[in-house]
Amino acid sequence: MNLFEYQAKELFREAGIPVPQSRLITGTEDIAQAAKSLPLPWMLKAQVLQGGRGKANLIRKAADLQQAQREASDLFASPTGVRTVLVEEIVPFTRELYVSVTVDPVEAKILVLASSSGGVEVETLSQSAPEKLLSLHLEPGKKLLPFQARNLAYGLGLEGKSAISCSTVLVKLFELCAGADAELAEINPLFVTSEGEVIAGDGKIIIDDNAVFRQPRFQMTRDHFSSEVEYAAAQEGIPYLQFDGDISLMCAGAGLTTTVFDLIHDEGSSVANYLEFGGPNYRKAVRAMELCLANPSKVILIVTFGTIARADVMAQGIVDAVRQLKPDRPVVTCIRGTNEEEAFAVLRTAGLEPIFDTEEAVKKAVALTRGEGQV
Amino acid sequence: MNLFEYQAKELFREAGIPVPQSRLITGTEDIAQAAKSLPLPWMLKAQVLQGGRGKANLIRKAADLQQAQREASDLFASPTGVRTVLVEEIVPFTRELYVSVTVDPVEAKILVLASSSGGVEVETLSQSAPEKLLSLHLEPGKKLLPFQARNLAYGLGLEGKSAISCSTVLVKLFELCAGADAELAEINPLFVTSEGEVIAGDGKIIIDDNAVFRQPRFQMTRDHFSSEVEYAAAQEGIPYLQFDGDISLMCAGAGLTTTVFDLIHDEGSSVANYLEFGGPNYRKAVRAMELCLANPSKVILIVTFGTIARADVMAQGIVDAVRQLKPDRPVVTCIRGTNEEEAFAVLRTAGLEPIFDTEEAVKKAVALTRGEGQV
Amino acid sequence: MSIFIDASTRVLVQGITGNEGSFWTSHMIEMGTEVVAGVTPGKEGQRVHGVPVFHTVRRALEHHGADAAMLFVPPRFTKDAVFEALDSGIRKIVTVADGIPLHEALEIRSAAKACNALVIGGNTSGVISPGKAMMGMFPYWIKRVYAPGRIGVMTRSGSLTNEIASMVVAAGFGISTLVGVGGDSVPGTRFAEVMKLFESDPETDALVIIGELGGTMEEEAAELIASGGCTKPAAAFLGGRTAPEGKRMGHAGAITSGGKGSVREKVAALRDAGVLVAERPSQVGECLKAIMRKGAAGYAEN
Amino acid sequence: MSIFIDASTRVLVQGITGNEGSFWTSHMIEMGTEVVAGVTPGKEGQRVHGVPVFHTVRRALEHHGADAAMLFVPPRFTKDAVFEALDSGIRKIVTVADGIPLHEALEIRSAAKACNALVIGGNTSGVISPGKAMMGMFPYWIKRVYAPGRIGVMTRSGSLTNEIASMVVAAGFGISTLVGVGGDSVPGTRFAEVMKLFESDPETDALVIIGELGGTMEEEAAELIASGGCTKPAAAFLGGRTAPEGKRMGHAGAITSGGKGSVREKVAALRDAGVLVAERPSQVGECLKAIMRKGAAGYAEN
Repeated sequence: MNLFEYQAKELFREAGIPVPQSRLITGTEDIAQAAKSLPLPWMLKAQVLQGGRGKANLIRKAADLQQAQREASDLFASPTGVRTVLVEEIVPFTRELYVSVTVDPVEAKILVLASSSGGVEVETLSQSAPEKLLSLHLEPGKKLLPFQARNLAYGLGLEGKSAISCSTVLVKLFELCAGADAELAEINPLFVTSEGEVIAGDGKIIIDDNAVFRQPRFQMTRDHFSSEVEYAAAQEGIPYLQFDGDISLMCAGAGLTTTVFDLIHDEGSSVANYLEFGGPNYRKAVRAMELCLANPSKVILIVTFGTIARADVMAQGIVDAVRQLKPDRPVVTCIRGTNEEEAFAVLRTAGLEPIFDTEEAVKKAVALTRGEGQV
Repeated sequence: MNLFEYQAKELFREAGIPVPQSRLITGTEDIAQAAKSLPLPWMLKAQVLQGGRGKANLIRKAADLQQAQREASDLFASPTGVRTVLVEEIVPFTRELYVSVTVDPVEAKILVLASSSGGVEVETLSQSAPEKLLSLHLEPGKKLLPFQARNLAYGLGLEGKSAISCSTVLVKLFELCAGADAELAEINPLFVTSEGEVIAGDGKIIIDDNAVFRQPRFQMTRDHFSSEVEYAAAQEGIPYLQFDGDISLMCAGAGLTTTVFDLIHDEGSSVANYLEFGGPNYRKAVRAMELCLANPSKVILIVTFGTIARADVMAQGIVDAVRQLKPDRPVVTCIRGTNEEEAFAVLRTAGLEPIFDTEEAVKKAVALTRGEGQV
Repeated sequence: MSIFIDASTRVLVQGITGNEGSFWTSHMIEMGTEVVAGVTPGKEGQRVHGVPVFHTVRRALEHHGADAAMLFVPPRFTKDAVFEALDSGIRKIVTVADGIPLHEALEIRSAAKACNALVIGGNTSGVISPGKAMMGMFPYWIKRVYAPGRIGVMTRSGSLTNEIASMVVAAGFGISTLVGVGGDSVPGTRFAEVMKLFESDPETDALVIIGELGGTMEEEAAELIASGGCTKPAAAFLGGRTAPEGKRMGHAGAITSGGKGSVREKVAALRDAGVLVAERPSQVGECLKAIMRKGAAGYAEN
Repeated sequence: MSIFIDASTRVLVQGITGNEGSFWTSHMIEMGTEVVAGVTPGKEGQRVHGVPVFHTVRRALEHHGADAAMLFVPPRFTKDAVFEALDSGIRKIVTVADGIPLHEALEIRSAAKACNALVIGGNTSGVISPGKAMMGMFPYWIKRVYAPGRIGVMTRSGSLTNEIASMVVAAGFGISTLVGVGGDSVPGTRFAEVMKLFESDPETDALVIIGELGGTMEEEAAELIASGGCTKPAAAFLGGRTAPEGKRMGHAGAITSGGKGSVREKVAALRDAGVLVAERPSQVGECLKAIMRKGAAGYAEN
């Protein structure tokens, strides 16, 4: 689960990592209230999860109240769907750093990264100036010790108070990462002021989805999703991604679904939604088809090759769904795996022609989007 | 710092370790109030830090209110100085276990101990039935994993629910030990009920004195000390132990003070108080002598052999103390170490005859307690 | 024997009394796997499909030798179960749990590396050597998918594996061992580590890698081949070629970020190393035939 | 060279700019110790008694080789400083800090053991080889206490050490090396470990152990001697013979509990192992003379 910038900064503040003063607003009408306690000029930062907000013009500067109101109303009107805006004091800085804590799956260690070139993406950093990117590996379960943080801070070329401030922040960020079950805890940029203070300019925290059960503080809310359907699927526990193409995927198994996704594009067609109803969801065919029907797609393509997710059970679910929901568009089925013969029989009883081959099913679905080979 | 049983049980409860229901009372008058919410019969347990409370008759059973009042008033009148009593429900049990977490200084590991013979001291256990004492070493920083706790619980011969309950308690006790900076976290006995529940019958937690600064919850209070002088010394940060003999020790260096303590006993005399004013306290001669004078001792014996605790500084402090406090008993001084020649001169200016040899000083002090060789 | 398990491997099943544990234990036995004991705390004395159950791994091993541990244990208890097996000296472990917390997965892999153990999973179907033995959950009963043979298969996926394996078999080949390393971002064992086992396996002639977007496992495999650490001919199929940046495609590990982990890069790396990469599942059989011919030609040249 | 330090040992001082660090650095230099560099974060570029100061151990070692680290660092920062020295490859460390949290002391000893390092302390005066070099805080200027010679001394105490050392010198002997292992309950290095160093030290003929109540260090020393791990003649003096059960006598480690750690037991163990135990400080000189005669007789017998 990705946290919004304001949530990440909330965690930073509690961990003792300095952050700019700010107010969170949910509408232009909150601007006046914010101005009472937060002196201008401001940065207005749209709270959306996508990267590159600067380039997307989702971060605005406001010198006075009028400008702030104008920019805010503009942000809230953005087609991206901006629901909250962080109003933040402007921090004068002399340098920008990059610091993060993440995991290294190959070495099976925690990885601390620091660079003296903050404000750009770490991937850019690692390609353009790898010599500027310092790294440190730690055994899982170990803490980052202050001396290790100092080695990084002095390694970045910091001196005086800023070196101490930066190493303190590193130690705290490291603890935050483990404590919050984070996949990534990143401060970018970390501002260095002329007084040697450091302040988190922006923050990115990704909570491990497999550990959210013990991180009850942050819940997925409607704000995390760009559409109602995505939100509904998430609440159901059904993996779902929204696209805007022609074919609704309703498949089982991440790898197989992804492969079908590729095959559709190879055929020159497009995907309306990625939906997986395998694993724990294999009895949820009705709900899955409902979610597909919420899209303006032209065809529903069902491909499975299940083991525990038995083919006959899934086929029965699909038949139930078709009977109950009476889809207004063609449904293509390619159901294989445990008890596949029974599955074929079940599908046929409902007038669904079972296809045996994935690529054939894809071709069929694509043809249907073009009005060819209507069943 | 030793915690009282009721404090240990407070930590147990918060850690999720079951404890008997109880009320803490500070006078017999609280009994009636306790009876309103805690059904009889009860155990009344004097909250003192000494071991062997059972044998010392500091734990009483009370079947009804009258008996409870009688026993409580008896406990509060104890010469030991009982200031609080824990009134506890009686837990019917089928077995008593022993579990503890402590440190092994040789192996440099955390040591978990468990025995199926609870209710007796672990030292007795380790001598009488070492085969019944299971142990497990863990690297510092590691957690006790549930499977390790289960290995111990099943190793004790537990079955069914009690094995699971016991291993859960072990995991929690282990976390408590590290989290509370404890030298020792012990549950003895750990009751096993006929339903397979486990309940902490008694608890002992010793917080590492070097870490109390980050364990602000528990403070040393007057209750921890058997006399006002001990309490006053502790607040001053001066190591002090109360005895009831003839000679007040005012020495510098733990090893040297302890040696002087032995030498006095070798000479057939006795110590009124052990007091160390070396190290960080070496400029506190006046306060140290005040504490000595608060005892009905016959002689004050001062022995030092300091490095940083400079002899001349200590001598000057002693001279100041003598001038200011005008002790009503003889003062014997044996001050050596850095700048010892200057120290001798300083002492002589105040009419104190410096002795150069520790054993000679002890002999002199002992003689003085017997009225011999008055200076 | 096969690289991980065969009919003589003595398998201990942790979590044997649960629904999943019991169900798949019966299938593992049916397929020929020697399941010697099971473990579920509190259930000692029971039997599951004739297999005796013990409270702890330690107690089970007092009565039965075991070479490998199969875990049907919920994700939150997986770390504990893996450490219990490792602590008892077991060095081959398969865990199917889907949802192991990331930092615990890291600890699992770290502990396994430290004692030279192999932990396969989590979020996997496990390991199968068709016709011999199985640790995990495969539809071995579908013979058009799980036929014995001399092709070693490695995969990050479940149902896609069935799809690709069916293509291998349709092309006239069979599988020596199939290892599902799992779809998590920190699997206990990685492709390159499995490949080293296949490299020294006399029962395996060629490899099929079933990869997907995200992570660097395919790149590591390519690097191993390029550096001469794996000399057997290899084909591959990768899902997610057209996946958009930053979207998690089902598996925790299946995500690209900042341009890293794209299938395009993976395919390039594999091809540079000499791996024949199929564009679609139906090409896998042809690819295999091609590399086997080339491999044979290669041998002839020597 | 002496067992831990001599005039050629290159010493790095962590916490050199503090009052204590600066004061004792000047004395260490005066006594002949080769102090090559100092470390205090934020103070790089300064000099303390001519010694250049660096932000970190790593940066200091880029300019100066060092064989040992001397820590004048507050107890709460000692673990960090020890780990910093270990991380840079330094394997001899002395820390005088009084008040290191117990669980951190445990981590320090554990880390030192893991990389075969010697950490002396905390809560100690340190190590001195009179006439050669010093790491710590000893009144070497009192010649009646710190005279060079061929007796190795180990101690848990500070001022008692001055007392006993004065007796050693009064009896006509001198000190090869004196190691204060410190008064904490978890010292970084224990008597038996120091004894092994003395055993192979050609400059040491006999040992003096200055012990006290609490812990098991004296018993371990006795065991080492009894098992033949230390063959040099030894005398001992122990404080706290008459100490009451359960009272902490000044040092954190100086406490008996449940009958364990009593001086009576320690003396019995040492005597059983052949150590001559003095009843009072003034007997130490006589004991030393006796064991040296016996030792010489022993050599003559061979």
